[in-house]
Amino acid sequence: MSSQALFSSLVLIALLPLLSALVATVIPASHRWITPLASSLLLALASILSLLLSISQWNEPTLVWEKTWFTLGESTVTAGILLNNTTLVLLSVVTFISFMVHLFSIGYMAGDKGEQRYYSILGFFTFAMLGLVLADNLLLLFVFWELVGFSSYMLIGHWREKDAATAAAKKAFIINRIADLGFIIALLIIWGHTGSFSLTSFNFEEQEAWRTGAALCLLLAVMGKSAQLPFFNWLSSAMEGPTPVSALIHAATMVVAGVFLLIRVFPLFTPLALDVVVIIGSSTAVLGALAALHQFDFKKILAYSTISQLGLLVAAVGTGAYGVALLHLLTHAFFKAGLFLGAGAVIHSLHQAQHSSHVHFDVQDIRNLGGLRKEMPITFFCFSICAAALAGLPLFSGFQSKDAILVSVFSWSGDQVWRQAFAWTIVITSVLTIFYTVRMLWFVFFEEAKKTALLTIQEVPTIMRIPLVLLSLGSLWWMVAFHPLDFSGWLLDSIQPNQEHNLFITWLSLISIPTLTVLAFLWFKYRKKPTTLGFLQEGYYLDYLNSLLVTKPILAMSTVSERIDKKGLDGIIHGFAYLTVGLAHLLAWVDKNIVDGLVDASGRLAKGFGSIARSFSGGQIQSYIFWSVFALVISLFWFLFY
Amino acid sequence: MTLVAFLFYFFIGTAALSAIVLLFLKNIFHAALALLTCLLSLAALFILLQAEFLAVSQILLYAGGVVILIIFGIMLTTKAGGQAVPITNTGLLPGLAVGAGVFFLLLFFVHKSLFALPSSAQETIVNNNIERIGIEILTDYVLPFELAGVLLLAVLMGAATIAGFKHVKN
Amino acid sequence: MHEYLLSLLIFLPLIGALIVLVLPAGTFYGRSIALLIALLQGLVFIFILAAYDTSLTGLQLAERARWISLAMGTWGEVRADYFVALDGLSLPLVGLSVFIFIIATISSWKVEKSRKGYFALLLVLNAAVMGTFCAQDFLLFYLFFEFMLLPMFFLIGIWGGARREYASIKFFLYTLLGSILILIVMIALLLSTKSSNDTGTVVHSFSITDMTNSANILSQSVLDPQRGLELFGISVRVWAFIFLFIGFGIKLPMVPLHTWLPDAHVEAPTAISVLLAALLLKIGGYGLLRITYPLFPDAAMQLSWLVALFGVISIIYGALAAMASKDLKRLIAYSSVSHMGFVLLGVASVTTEGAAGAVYQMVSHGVISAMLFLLVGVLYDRTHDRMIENYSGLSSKMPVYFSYTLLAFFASLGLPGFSGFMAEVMVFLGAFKSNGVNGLIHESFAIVATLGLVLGAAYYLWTLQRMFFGKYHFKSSTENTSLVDLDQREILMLLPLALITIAFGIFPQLLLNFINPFADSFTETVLQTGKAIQAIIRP
Amino acid sequence: MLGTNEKLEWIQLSLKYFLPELVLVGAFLILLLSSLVLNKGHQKKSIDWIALLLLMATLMASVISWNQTTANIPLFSGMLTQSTFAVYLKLLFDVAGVLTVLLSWKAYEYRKAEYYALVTCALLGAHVLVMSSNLIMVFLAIELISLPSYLLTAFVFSKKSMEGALKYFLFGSVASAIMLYGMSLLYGITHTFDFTSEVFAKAIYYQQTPFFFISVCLILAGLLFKIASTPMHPWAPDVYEAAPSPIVAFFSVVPKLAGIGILVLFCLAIDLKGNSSIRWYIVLSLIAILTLSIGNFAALLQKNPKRMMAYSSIAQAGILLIGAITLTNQGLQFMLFYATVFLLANYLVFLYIGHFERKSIVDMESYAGIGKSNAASSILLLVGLISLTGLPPTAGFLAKVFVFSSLWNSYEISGQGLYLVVFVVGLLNTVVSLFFYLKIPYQSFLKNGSNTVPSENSWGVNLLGFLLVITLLGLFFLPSGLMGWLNRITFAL
Amino acid sequence: MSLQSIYILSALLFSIGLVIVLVKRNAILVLMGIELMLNAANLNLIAFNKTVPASLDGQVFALFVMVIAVCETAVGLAIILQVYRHYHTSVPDEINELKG
Repeated sequence: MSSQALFSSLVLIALLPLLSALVATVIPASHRWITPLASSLLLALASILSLLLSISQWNEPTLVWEKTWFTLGESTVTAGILLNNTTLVLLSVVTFISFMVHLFSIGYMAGDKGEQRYYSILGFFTFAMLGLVLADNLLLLFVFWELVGFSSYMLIGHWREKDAATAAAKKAFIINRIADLGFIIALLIIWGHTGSFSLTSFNFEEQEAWRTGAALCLLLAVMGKSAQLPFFNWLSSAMEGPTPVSALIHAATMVVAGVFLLIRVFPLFTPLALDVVVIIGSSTAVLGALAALHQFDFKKILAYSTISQLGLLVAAVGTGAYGVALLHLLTHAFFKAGLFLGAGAVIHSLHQAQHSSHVHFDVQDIRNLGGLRKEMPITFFCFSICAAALAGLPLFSGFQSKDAILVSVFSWSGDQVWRQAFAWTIVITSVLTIFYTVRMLWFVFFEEAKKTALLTIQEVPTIMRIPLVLLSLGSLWWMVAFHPLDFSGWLLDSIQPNQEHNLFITWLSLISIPTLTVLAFLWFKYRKKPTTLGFLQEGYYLDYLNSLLVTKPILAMSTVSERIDKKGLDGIIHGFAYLTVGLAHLLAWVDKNIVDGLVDASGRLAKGFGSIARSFSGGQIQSYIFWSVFALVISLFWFLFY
Repeated sequence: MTLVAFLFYFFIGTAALSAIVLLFLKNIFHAALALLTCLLSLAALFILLQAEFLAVSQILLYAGGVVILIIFGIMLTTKAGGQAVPITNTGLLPGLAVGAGVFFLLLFFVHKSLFALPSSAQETIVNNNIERIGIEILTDYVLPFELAGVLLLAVLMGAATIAGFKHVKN
Repeated sequence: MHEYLLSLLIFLPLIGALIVLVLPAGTFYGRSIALLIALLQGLVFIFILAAYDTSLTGLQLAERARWISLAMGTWGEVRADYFVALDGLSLPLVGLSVFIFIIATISSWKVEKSRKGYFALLLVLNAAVMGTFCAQDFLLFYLFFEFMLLPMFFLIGIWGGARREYASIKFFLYTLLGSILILIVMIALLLSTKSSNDTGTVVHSFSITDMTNSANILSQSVLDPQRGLELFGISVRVWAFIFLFIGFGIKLPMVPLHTWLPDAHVEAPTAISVLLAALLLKIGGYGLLRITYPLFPDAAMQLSWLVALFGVISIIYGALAAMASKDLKRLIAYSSVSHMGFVLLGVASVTTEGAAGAVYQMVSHGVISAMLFLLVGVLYDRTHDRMIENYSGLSSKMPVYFSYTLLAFFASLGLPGFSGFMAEVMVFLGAFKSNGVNGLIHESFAIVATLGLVLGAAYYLWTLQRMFFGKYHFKSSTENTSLVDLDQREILMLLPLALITIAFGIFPQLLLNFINPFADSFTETVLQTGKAIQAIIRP
Repeated sequence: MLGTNEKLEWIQLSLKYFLPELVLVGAFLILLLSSLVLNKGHQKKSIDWIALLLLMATLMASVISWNQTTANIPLFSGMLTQSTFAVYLKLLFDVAGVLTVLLSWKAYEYRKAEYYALVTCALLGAHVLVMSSNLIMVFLAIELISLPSYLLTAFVFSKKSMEGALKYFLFGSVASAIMLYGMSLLYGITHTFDFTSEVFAKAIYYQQTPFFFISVCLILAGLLFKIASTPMHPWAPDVYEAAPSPIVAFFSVVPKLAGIGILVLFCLAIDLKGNSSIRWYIVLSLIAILTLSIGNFAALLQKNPKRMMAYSSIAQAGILLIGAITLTNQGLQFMLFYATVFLLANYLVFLYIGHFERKSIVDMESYAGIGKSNAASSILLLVGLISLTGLPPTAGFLAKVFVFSSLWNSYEISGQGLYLVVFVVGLLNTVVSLFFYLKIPYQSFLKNGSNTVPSENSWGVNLLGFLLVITLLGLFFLPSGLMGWLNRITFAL
Repeated sequence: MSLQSIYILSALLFSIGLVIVLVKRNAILVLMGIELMLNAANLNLIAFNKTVPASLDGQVFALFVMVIAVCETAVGLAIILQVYRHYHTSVPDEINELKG
């Protein structure tokens, strides 16, 4: 394939979803049934194209195309595409999952008022995400980084009449925006010290402090986008959006953009910065897992699970094993998308059932569910496969990638105690993962039916089953390597070859994970009653903290500043002027309120001054003469004696 | 002390005294008389200062013109048949203070300055002042003289117009 | 033809104003003529673009004619020229003006009250704005600068809202105060500089080009750095810089001199708000770049941190005040304060990025704020209510309107893909780089200023949530049926603006082609001259 | 010492240069006579024409003498000096005279001939005042202006008008008495009244004493009364409110400019070409800046347009004084430029104030809404007010720029901080002044009037207004012509 | 016969005239005060003329002052009469319809 053709096809892949967005926008409402089909078709095309491209370009040397975007004085900023194996993996994952989600949405979103808008933004999101993946420099990457944030905002708030949804959308965008300040500042540092936005070479000329600073700032952005501590509460709120969106954006693709960014700019990170990355990642992982264990909302369990898994990814990058992170990113994308779509299928079916039976309860609360394995066997089957992958059972992709993470973490920790402590948090996270996965499965599918018993539940339509099946297939071991216990298969070796292996860990997990799973099943089967801890359920009260530390002070400041504007600012100028003229006017001033406006101020000031000037204009001619002569005499005295 | 010197100080005294009296008189007719006294004393001083023509003019113009006009004015603006309204003061203290200030200013610096006041007046050699004044007025001062004429004409005409306006609406 | 393009641009609207005045009142000719003139200006501008050579630095398309030439005995000669020309700073702003005036004329289409006077004033304002951006002679600049005041005063004062009189007088007084400060410095400059090409007698020229050249400062004049005159312990040159800074800062407007702006905007009719925000504010930034910095580079280098500080304060303070605003138009007015703070920051950095970013921000804010004010106008036309709290769930009632609002809000809060983002990034780059390159302002200014982005997102999204999302509800005495979606005329105004802000967001080179040479030469001149003069002061 | 014959010859020679004044005296006499002859109703109308022709003739004569004057010529035994400076001011006075006649057209019919005669007399006084080089002439000329002015104030013949006249008279008499006393003291120091002479200069050079200072200040007080400048300004608002509008326009220009003219000459004399040890510029600067500020601030409170214009003219006197304090050739030329513009703009404003007054629009509030009914008049009035404020594109702006440039130049030469303070404060006063100058346009354009004023046929007024506006705009765009004239003027004593 | 005593007299007359002008509540008396001030000046002029024997400038000036004093009085009285007709008083304080 010639370079030009390659470039063109990459651009085509990126533009196909945009075309889909356009199509969705321009199709008249009378023909809205075309929209889902056309969009899915275009995405299928993109997905196939990228798969083919990935296969043909796999393990080829890195390719870069760049064109001048704009010039600033003597410096030039380019825009272009960077193509290597990482790009190809993400390209395929994004297009494929997006295609799956489109397919699923055909059923899920059927009959929704804003269906066209939905597809349009879904297409736009995919385009932006592809742009992010392909971008060859930090500025361009940032552009798409923000655009995916925007799409996320639009999709979370898709149901505009739902106040919780729009509030969640706003929250997501603003929290991301705060974290993105880090990105901008990193851009500034990098531009200021290297004079370019290049993703590959960072020529800091011995200014390691700035380099670390830039890395940490980028990390801040990653913490926002990938929902790391302390920013992760937006992700659980984001579950207010349609479930396919959660699958695509808040599980498989957008949230991992942060990890992708870390992988891309890995050379920037100094050892110190990497240590911080591990600390953030592993803390998030364990806290997320703990919170997931205490949720009752179906989607929120998955959301906290995502947070926890993202923590693992970040921690993996921090240990230096960015290839491992990419590996887990890939597997996680499949099984988490599968889980979300499974959850979506359940919610969809229950909604449909509620419609026909007029029994209403919260279908996302797992305490209301149960026993669905009989009514929805296919969904149950696919969901279980993905859940197994999440829990890390052998023969599923999750086992291999998590194994790789554990290995790399322990190899990173070496003999240092504090590092080992963080390595053990990863282990704890894995254990917790098993427990919350089982808990979820148990409540939804195994336990005897509670409120769901009142409904006649049907399996989802075929069009929604296809993605489920395909994604569960993608959650099996062969996604990683043909050897079900070896993580360094076709993928890892092409990204970061020669990864260390640790058979002890592999074997240990091989034995312990199934054991723990069984134990978990038993635990949930014979537990007394569902317990939860408030602070875990509420996501560590991060929302309250947020409101206490950020929102409230800002609102207070804004009120203050507006009040300053309306009363104080002009009042200060006013008062200052008054003081210079004389105390007498202050008395007149106190009478009236200090109102807005320099005009008022100057007007009143002038009146004060004027009334002195006028005080000898009372209409009595002798007092006129008196004042004039008086002034004359006084000034003569002044001139002569002073 | 010669007679001339005596007269000199005498008239200074009368002028000053009548002026001071003027300040405190309550009756406006008496005030006019005090003014007349003052003006006539000044005329006498003019003679002693060898300005005979001025002295004559002073008597004619001031005593004969201004004071008469003023007395007419008093009569016209005082209610007929009634007792003259006593004159009161307004803001006496500040007024006096300003007056005192002016007086102080005018006197304080005389001694300090190099003001070339001879201690006694020089005897003027020229005797015929009146003739000289006549010549000067028609040569050097012909222009002010003529302009004064124009001014007199304008003022008489204007004053007549104003004073003669009868159409008063109340 | 070529030589008179700029004059044509400036005088066309004046001719139009005369025609409008001559035509009988009460007809619809006024607005047609105004639109015709605006479109003709568009045509002229296309010719200007064709004739303009982007590869050159400096002034182009210059027209110069002797205007005032007074022999002043011992002073020599005082000379003012009719000198108009364009460079990379003027051209984008002139283009913006031409474009915005077309939009504003369309937006005024439904003005009912004394239409004749309105369009005549609009055309006069048009001429003044064009003149201000084209003039290269200080006196001519000042003439046009002041000439904007009166039409604006009447446009706000006659066609404005409930408190229009208060607002118009406040506007007028503030701006006049600024212009007097500028006048003070203008007189100082006139007498302290000479023309480059005088023979024998000293020629005091008003030409800005001549004044910029530090070789033209007369020795022993008040502004002569070697003489080093001081007032209250501060060098007179620094005073002059401060005066100019305040003068243009009022126009910009910069916190704390901004309080005229919200009032003027709230009371002004839609089209006038558009002009005010899109064009008149730009004159502040234009003045800083054209006059304040190049003419007093030494003082600029001393005080750039102060300029940047005020920039940052404006950014943060404007955003905070916007957040607390209950009136939608007031909110947007404050957002203008915030956005114009970026111009200050960019200029203060004296780097290519910063200067280019400042110009870019001016154009970008011109387009975006025009859109925002038009959108507020659309709503106000229908309901006569601008209070945010009275609305909710508008997106379902007016979907097209919602889409444009969404676009405008996101453009304004600096979403990539829109021009505002490009401008802000350039400003940040410049401000951050400055310390390393020329040591004028510290990195922390840029870093603190980025907070403005978050606050911007916060108040816009909050507004969206309050007004457009949720269940539809409109609390007012007016009939709800009046809430219809955009009509074609309104789309005709909004669509081009939207397209332009996207185009400039994706293809910044479109604009940077013009700006780059200017930004380069600006930075170089200010830094070199500034250093040279400082070397004289502190040998 | 000259003999009598030589003196008579000198008088004969002087008459040649005295043509405008002779014409004025002639005009005065003709008007007096016509008041006796033309006293029937229909004949009265011709008096306007007669006055116009006579004052035009004076203007012509002044133009002629402008053309024949190049250097200073002493006249009438040194009583007067014919100089380019004086002749230029006389030109201004004559223009003002003609405009006064035009403004009075078809109004104030009672005793019109006497009215014009008094105007002519005051004009004569102004003419003589600016030519004076002798304190006797100064005193006489001031009285020639003052006494007719007192009488003219009363020419509305109303209660208020009489009150105004009385106030004007009392204040004026006291001021002239004070000035006269100052002159008598100065005579004691210098032994001469000719303040342009060597003797005078020598005497004061050795007498830089407080006594001398007091005497000069007393004289200045009298002059400041004519200029209506602080501290001798309080009479102005009452008198302006009381007097007929054309006469107010006349008062605000002619006596003021004449006063400024003689003030400049007198200050040049006592300044001794900068050799004086008393720094007069400090005194003048303080007076100027106080006048400007007090005038502007007090004007803010006024509700009557004429009172407002009184304070405005006080403030304008401040700017004229700022032009004068530098006492340099350049500064004074610019001061004259300002004076010219001020004259035109002021007459323009009073043209319309008078015009509206006749439609019984007297208060500021009653101007509400006339921007619609009388659009042309209101716009022309607006230009006048803008010019007084000193904003482009009117000549007022350029004039202000010129005046303040000369101040800046003085600062440049001397480095005196006081100049810079005056400079900044003076210019900032413009902002204040805008506030009240805009009051009338604010009412007429922005307010909706309840009373609808009939837009009667006022093309005559508007034509005159338009001509004045054109001149004001023309002087902004093409100031070179006027400045060329002004450049001919020298300021040697 | 010292001229200084004349000078002191003149200063006294001037001051008294001024005080009368400022404090007396009668327009005609104010007029008298003004006359007093003018006379004070005249006295000075004539006295100082003694020190310049060759010239009569001071005396001539004094003459003109007298003429003008008469003119002023005439004008003043004419106005006072008219004011009296309108206001029925000649107390300046009470004539104050014109004020700011």
